[in-house]
Amino acid sequence: MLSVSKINFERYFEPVFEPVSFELKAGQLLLVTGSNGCGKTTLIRVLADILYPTSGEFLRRTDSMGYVGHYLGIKDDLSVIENLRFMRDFLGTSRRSCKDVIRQVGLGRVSEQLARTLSAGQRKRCALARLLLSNTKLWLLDEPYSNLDQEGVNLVDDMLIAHLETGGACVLATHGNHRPNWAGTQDCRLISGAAA
Amino acid sequence: MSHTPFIWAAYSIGTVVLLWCALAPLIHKKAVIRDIRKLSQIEERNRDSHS
Amino acid sequence: MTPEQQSGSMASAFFALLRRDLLLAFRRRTEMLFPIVFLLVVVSLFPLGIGPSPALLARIAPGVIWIAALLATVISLDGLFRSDFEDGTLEQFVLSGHPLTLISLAKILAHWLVAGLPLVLMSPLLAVWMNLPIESLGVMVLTLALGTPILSLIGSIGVGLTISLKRGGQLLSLLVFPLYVPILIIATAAVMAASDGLPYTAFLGLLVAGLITSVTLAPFAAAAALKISLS
Amino acid sequence: MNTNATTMNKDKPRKNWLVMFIHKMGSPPWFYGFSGKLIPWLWAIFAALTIWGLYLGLVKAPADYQQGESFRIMYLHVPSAWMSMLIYTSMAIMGFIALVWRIRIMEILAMSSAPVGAAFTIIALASGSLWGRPTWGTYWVWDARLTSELVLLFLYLGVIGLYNAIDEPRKAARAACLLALVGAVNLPIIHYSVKWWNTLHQGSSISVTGGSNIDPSMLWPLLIMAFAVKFYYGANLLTRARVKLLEQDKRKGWVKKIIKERES
Repeated sequence: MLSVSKINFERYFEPVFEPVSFELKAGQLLLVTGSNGCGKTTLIRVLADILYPTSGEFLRRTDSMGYVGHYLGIKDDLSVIENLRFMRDFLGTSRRSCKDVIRQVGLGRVSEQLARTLSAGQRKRCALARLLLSNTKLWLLDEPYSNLDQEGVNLVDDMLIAHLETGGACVLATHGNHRPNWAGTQDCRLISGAAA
Repeated sequence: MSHTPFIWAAYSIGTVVLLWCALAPLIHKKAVIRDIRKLSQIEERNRDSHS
Repeated sequence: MTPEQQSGSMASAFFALLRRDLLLAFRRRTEMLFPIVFLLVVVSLFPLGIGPSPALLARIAPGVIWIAALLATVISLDGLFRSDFEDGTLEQFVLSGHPLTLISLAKILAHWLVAGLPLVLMSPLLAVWMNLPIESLGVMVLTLALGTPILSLIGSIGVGLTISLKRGGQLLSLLVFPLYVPILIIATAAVMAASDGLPYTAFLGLLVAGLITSVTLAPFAAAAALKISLS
Repeated sequence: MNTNATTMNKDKPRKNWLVMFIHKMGSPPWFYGFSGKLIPWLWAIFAALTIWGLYLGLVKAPADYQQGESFRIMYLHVPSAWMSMLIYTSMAIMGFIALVWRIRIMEILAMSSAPVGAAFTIIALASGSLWGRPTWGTYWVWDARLTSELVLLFLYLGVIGLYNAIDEPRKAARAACLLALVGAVNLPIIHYSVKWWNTLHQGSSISVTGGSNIDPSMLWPLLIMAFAVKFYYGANLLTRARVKLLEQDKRKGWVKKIIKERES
């Protein structure tokens, strides 16, 4: 699904992290950990094809990727359901209805409200609903647990395990202690490039 | 009206601009080299204090 | 996925994005009025600044209206990609697998419908203010209808390049105004030719050629610029 | 970290010789050393040609029967105007290579070209308006050449401005290279539309270049000067590129080695 060799990214002519190599197969989870500023977000953005790696190469990468980053990509002036309907029409890959995924992430009561009225946690849930809607094979999640209550954390874990059980894969970056309970988990501890 | 002052003015402007354009990177280079020296001094000091 | 299906989904993505951008513009409809009001104010300053002589105003009318349209376009351009860039929607677009070129084109079209078309519709009023001969009114509107999309298309490249800067707006005008020079020259020449009773169809042909060229090239450059700005 | 030993695909597609050469040039120590040896020669050739050209143009050539002495500004104005266009073209070509193959040295070269090109544009504008004063009686006329030089200056300022506005140097260079490329596509259109605009509004009949039948005694110094400034560009470009390379790689080993060698 995703296989990279000695991927590195430089900013201001300094490597952000030590070169990374891994191979991720269907049903596997890659847990990217490391202290603040070690380049977790940068790595995820490189994997997402938003950034171009300075050195190293992709040996394999699926086209079907879903991404939840720090900036969630939710329009304030649209309601939750409008946001999701747009993404459904735009992506054209969805197999589920918008109402269905909204119910799953627990936003049923606010689905008609403008996104600007939502709390940070609710916005995160809205982004997760879009991820479910996208029907992608590889998920790239950057700090998915932030801003979420315990119920929300469980929601992410349930989503993730269902995704991995059905042959999906996921790269998950987190600085916290919580880790999803999944047997096929690889660990990738990022080392800051400046420290080396 | 004599044309000579205009010729002189044009060539002096040309000389000044080209000279400045040629010297600017050299001045900048001095600053860069000073910067690099400072950087390696700091590195050496760090190495000494660690050992 | 067969190629046919893919192109089908690309078309639906294009229209979904177009519809969303128009809806977003409608939700913020007072902001839509700013460029139009700006255009009216700028043009009305000219008679105040140089005197109300009808002959003089008629002479400078094409240039004044076109320059005001350039300025109005540039101030509206900053909104073209700004919100999608800042709230992370653009990253989602990159991940969607749809070409960024197509996405840029949809957004440029939406921008023109919201910011460019009203300028075209406003121009007869301006022409009356500036005492433009009635025979050249139609040509004026036509040049704006053909020219403002080019302004949006070329401008989108500049916006793509400056979007990652906090205060990109000021730099934007420096980047795009030199590129607007040919359009300004051709469009005003067409209107002046019409005022003088000379043939002007060749000028309009040049504008059409410019429009076709910029529709085919500018979205690619804008997409490349956005990709650089995201890094 | 789980490092699955992924076997790298050894037989990559072979690149053509030009790309290979550029990649070799892209090795910073090699480029630094090679250009360091080249620069003095370029300066020497520039100096020799300039002295020869100016001697022929300012001392030997007779005064023009139509324009008097002021035509001598041509030996500065015309080569500068040609250079300003040439440097923009070369910047755009290097920018294109930099964007497509992501070669850092090309980004550096393209970005080092911009100030040199802007300098030549300023000289062309200043000398053109100083030529205009005795000829037309005013310092500025919206003549086709001066107007397109002015637009060209704005294009240069845009590239330099964008490069300086973005913090991350590689990103800044890529953005400015793209802008240079867009400008280069537009440049011929701007040039011809300005020329045509000028005839449309009945511009001046004489321009700095004068008629088509220039006397050989006037043509030779012009060609020599036009040739000389190319060496100025080469020398100045390489000097600027070297400094930029040094600055960007200041933490790298090869730079420290060079600085150490300079000290001893």
